[in-house]
Amino acid sequence: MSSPSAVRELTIAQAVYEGFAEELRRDERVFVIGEDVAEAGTPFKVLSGLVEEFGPQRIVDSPISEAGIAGLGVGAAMTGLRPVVDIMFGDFLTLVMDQLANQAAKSHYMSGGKLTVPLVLRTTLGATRRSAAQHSQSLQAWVAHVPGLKVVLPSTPYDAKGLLKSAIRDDNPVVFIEDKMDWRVTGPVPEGEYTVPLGVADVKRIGEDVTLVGTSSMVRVCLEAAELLAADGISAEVVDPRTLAPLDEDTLVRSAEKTGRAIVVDEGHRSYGVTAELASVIAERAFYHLDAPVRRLGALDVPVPFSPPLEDQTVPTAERVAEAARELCRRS
Amino acid sequence: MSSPSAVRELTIAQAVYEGFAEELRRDERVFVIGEDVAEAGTPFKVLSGLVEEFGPQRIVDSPISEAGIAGLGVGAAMTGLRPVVDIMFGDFLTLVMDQLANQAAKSHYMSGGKLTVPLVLRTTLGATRRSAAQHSQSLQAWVAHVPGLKVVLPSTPYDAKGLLKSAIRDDNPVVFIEDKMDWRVTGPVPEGEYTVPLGVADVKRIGEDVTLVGTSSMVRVCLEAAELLAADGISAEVVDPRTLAPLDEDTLVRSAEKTGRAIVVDEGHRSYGVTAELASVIAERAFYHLDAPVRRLGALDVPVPFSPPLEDQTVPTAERVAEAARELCRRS
Amino acid sequence: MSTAAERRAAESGAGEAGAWLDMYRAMTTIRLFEEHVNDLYRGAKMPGLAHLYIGEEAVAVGVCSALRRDDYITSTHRGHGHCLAKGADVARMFAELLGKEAGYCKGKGGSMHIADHANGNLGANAIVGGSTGIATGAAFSAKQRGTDQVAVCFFGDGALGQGILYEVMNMASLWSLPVVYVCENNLYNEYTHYLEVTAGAILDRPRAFGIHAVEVDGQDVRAVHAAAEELVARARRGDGPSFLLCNTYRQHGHHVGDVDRAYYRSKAEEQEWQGARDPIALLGGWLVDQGVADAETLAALETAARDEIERGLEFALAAPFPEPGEVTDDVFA
Amino acid sequence: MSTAAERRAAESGAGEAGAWLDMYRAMTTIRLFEEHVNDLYRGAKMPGLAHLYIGEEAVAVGVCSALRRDDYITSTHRGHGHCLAKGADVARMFAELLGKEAGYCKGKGGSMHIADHANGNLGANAIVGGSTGIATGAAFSAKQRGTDQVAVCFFGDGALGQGILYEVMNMASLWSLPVVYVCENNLYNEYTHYLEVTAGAILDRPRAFGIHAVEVDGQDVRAVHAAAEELVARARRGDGPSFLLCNTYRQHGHHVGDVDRAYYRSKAEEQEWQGARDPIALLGGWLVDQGVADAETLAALETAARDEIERGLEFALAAPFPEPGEVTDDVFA
Ligand SMILES: Cc1ncc(C[n+]2csc(CCOP(=O)(O)OP(=O)(O)O)c2C)c(N)n1
Ligand SMILES: Cc1ncc(C[n+]2csc(CCOP(=O)(O)OP(=O)(O)O)c2C)c(N)n1
Ligand SMILES: [Mg+2]
Ligand SMILES: [Mg+2]
Repeated sequence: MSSPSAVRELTIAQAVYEGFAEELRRDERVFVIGEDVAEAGTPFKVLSGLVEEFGPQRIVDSPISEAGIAGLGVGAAMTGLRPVVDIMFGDFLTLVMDQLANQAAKSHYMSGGKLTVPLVLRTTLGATRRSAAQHSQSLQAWVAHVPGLKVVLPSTPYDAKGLLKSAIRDDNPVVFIEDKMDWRVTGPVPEGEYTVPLGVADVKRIGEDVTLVGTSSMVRVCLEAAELLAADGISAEVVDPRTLAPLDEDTLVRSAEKTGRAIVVDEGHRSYGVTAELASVIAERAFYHLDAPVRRLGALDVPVPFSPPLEDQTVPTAERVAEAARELCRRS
Repeated sequence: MSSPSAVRELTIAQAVYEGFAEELRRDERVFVIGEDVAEAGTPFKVLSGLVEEFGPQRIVDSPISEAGIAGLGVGAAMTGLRPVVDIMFGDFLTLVMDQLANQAAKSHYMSGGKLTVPLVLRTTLGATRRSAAQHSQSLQAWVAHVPGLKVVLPSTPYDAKGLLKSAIRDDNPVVFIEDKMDWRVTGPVPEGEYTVPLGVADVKRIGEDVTLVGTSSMVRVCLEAAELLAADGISAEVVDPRTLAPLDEDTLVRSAEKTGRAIVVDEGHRSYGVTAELASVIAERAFYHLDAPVRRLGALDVPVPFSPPLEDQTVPTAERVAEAARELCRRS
Repeated sequence: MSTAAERRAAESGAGEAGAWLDMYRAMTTIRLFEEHVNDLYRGAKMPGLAHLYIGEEAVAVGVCSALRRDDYITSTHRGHGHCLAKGADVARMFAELLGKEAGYCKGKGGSMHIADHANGNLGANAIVGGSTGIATGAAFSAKQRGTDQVAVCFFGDGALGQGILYEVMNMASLWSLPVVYVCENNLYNEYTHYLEVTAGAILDRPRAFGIHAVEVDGQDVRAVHAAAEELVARARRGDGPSFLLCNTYRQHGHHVGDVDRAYYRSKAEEQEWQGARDPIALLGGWLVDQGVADAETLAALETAARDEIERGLEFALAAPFPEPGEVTDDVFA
Repeated sequence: MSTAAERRAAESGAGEAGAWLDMYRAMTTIRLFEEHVNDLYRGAKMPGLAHLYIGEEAVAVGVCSALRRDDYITSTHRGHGHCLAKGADVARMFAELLGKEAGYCKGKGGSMHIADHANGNLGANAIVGGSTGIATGAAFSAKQRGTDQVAVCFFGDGALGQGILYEVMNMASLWSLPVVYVCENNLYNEYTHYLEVTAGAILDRPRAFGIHAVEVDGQDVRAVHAAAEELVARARRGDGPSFLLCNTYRQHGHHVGDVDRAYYRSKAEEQEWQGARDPIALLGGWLVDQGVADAETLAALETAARDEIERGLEFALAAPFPEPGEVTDDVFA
């Protein structure tokens, strides 16, 4: 038996797999449904092995019917099960928005609290995979805009496992979004049982001069930027909200008040995206502490191009974040 | 014959009808497709009469297939027609997001400029109609987040007609959103031909102390608030972006720089909504001119409740906007 | 556990006859309820609009009387009949329609979103076709949990235009789920005749997915009930999904505000369905012919129903609105 | 205006025989093109992935040879074959797959989004079922504009799971639109056999919407071509939509990276389709049996195709990437 404190290095993919396996063992109401989730373990192989342990009744291969499986998930969740609906690419959220926004998110409220929808909709985000415009989007801003949905964006193996377990145990619909590019990223994960609560941001690096708020894939970009900045003698604090809804505004604002400067980085398109909300929360609440305007870096406002030299320009990089930070620190 | 300068008072509904009739006459490639658009003239009756003049080939009653008619519109637009796809309630955008965001918005870019999609997707927004959670949403933030889409939110009869004509003539997909509650609002409309360009904001009232940025239904709310404020000796400027994409940032920023205070009001949910983008644009670009934080008023972050005393609290009102403005003017 | 019809028959002690009388009472209750809703609208006493079920009562009552209390239904924007037939209380329904705290959804749902979880009603739905996935998921859940519950999905002819219906019928067939899809073909999608927007033969659609499909006269509650009993039993014993096409008619407008209908349907058509094809008159006539009941019995049932409804309406009108502060409750569980 | 087959037959001067030889050449070109794509991936010379059409050549060639240049097609993630069969140039296709400026989409689309508007190809589509609406709209447009153009919608068995297919087939049938829905049933949705996710009989689905539906051996280009000619003529003369089910097989993985396939399909199955059921071998054998061509003729055709492809690939490899600044071009027209 392993002591709860024993820690291993796992990839995000392994951590996610453990989170699923533990919750499937813990609660027989939990099941997974999606395209090629069983034998194939999804095209990304992250779930490979689950069907062997839990069988095809609980790891269910579905037709290519995103709207249908989302709707089926809502009905199953209302009637005593805890479905995890797997939507391969975040780009296919386009097909489930009705079941997600008009049904899952609103049923509890519309029924005056009678119906509950403990559903997890698992999907992905991220570009630079050379997958072009319909397989590279980061659409978290859409779902974060819908009252009644919780939105989770893990950035480390530890958070991925702990947040997934909380999402599955939550009595509300939760959209859980993994970065397609970072499943191989490794990090420490304790042996024992733990969860990470939804709605609590995490300071990934402590600093004094500028706050870098990053989500999902952009947390790593911010940490790399912090390294570059350190070389220039600029001390950057990196804050990961971890969940967009509920949003831990206080931790973001406190950090910005401390440093007086903030940059917000998200891989979704910049306009009307997640960075707009985070930046305006900071700009409004930390107004009297800011030495410079809050800067936003998001994906370029263009469909994601296939051609590598074009695609590489669409996503924020550590160098661009660092440059923006240097610029801010020169100001005021 | 009427002189171009002759002006009538029309309702927004009449202005929209004129815009459609004129463009259908002017260009035989234009057609309208949607549920109950022909004999019924939509459930809101705004299009009543078009089928009599233009016939069922150009005013087409469709099955209740939002995704299907949106997709049909994309294909028709790529091949020489100029479809207007009518989506009765903005809440049903949930059903067309794939055709809108993955197909219409991206085809021109993905094809390297070869394919064009001159499509207008016409829909509605707005609560307080006692229509409950699935018939009251204002989802403009979703479509404004999608590169390749233009998003139009008219607030007056003059703008509604002029912007609709520009939208129909535009070679790109345009989402044209009308407020369900304001079709009866009247205003001056010239007899003659005119258009209003997409991407140009309009200052609806000039003021000195505070800038109120309002969209669609909220423009009127801001104008009423300005009246209330005038009574308190506060001079408010009211700016209507008219189109969210392209967004006329300069006009917003210039006004905020002049007044030093800005409040942004939109009927969509507050979190991750349109107000976040407009507020962060102003907060970033007008930073050194602002005497107080930019304030945001949007719909409460709850599904729209049916019960009138509850629903009435969800939408910004002139009194709440005025109160926020007074509060801002006390600050700094 | 017994079905509503069995239970009622037992209670009324009159066996089958009692069940038919009970259905007469249930249909009459729906009819009167809807007439009062129409009056509330006309008297500007009700916020918003409502889609009346008048003329279609035999469908909801025929189907729901074949269900157990723990069976599920999903409903539509025209949902009052389904809700009442599945066992809802008149007073709390009126309260919901008036946006009152005592309503089934504390006034937050209103006419198009009434849910009555205790009686297995997973909610009316204002998205056409929007509940087809929910009903299919409830059936998936019943099967997964090893219960013998059945889910009934009510939807109109207009929902045949929504792709999700075909996506979920495919899964229901593949996995042999205990769901009955009940299509209420009342001839119109709002203001457009279904033949103008519906290609092919309706029954061929479920059949294309390997789903057993049956058509009945939706005005004949005995025919609807018989078909429903068979299809529900089929689902309950694990023989999978089915589709029941009920041909019916809404006697009023698409919603309470739709009064000038000449541009989309004829008075003659309305009169035929309001007269010779009225489901309550048809059942009443049969009961009298069979000697099961005489005019007084039926009149007495109607009076009883009317009393229940007037008491319920009185309660609802007097009931308080929710506290303003409740607006932010119930967003999350 | 003449169809590709007619035009080629005329050019080659050999009448029908010439047309078959031309299809042999076209199928061989697709085969060799895809083999080179696979090599590019294995040699890490191509960004991203690609879904090879190897084994399905008879479908694209048999159908597109029944089309005029101004007829429309919509394609899928497995679209190289459709694109070539509709007349695209090998060099510019390779350039697109490599993300080069000279590509059909200036490198912005890549393998899953090649469009060739000049030849009526409205684009490959990376959303399963995503182009069904576009093809139906193109047919609507052709009819509205009074041309006699036809639209062909290619999609895989997996797209049968997408509701929008049923929404648009309903409209195509209602309005008698000139569209042919071509379902390429290659037995798999990615890694799942279609029978595990497809209830009922496929042909019953279009038929349920009143759409004329036909099934052919997708490995027999002559059968596919004959069926396509009939269905296209039908659409062109205003007799409405149809559905062509082509039974076929992808000889390689779902995409170039899918090499270990034992967990979802057997070697034996692959070998049968790669051998006895290979569409190019089948046509070649028939041409020889009929005395239309001998081994040398076929070898010569293959050599010519290989030369064309190698020249095209050379061009594409040498071609420049787009200028970085182009990233913000083409968002709006
Ligand atoms: C997805 C969607 N599209 C459109 C509407 C608007 N609408 C409400 S009811 C209705 C007609 C529904 O017809 P049918 O399904 O036959 O039901 P009926 O009203 O006849 O009972 C329409 C189009 C809607 N509520 N949802
Ligand atoms: C809407 C949607 N869901 C899922 C996917 C992921 N995906 C890409 S190809 C594919 C399988 C498609 O199977 P089929 O339609 O039979 O085409 P085939 O690959 O066999 O040619 C899937 C599920 C997608 N691209 N779009
Ligand atoms: Mg109907
Ligand atoms: Mg396939």
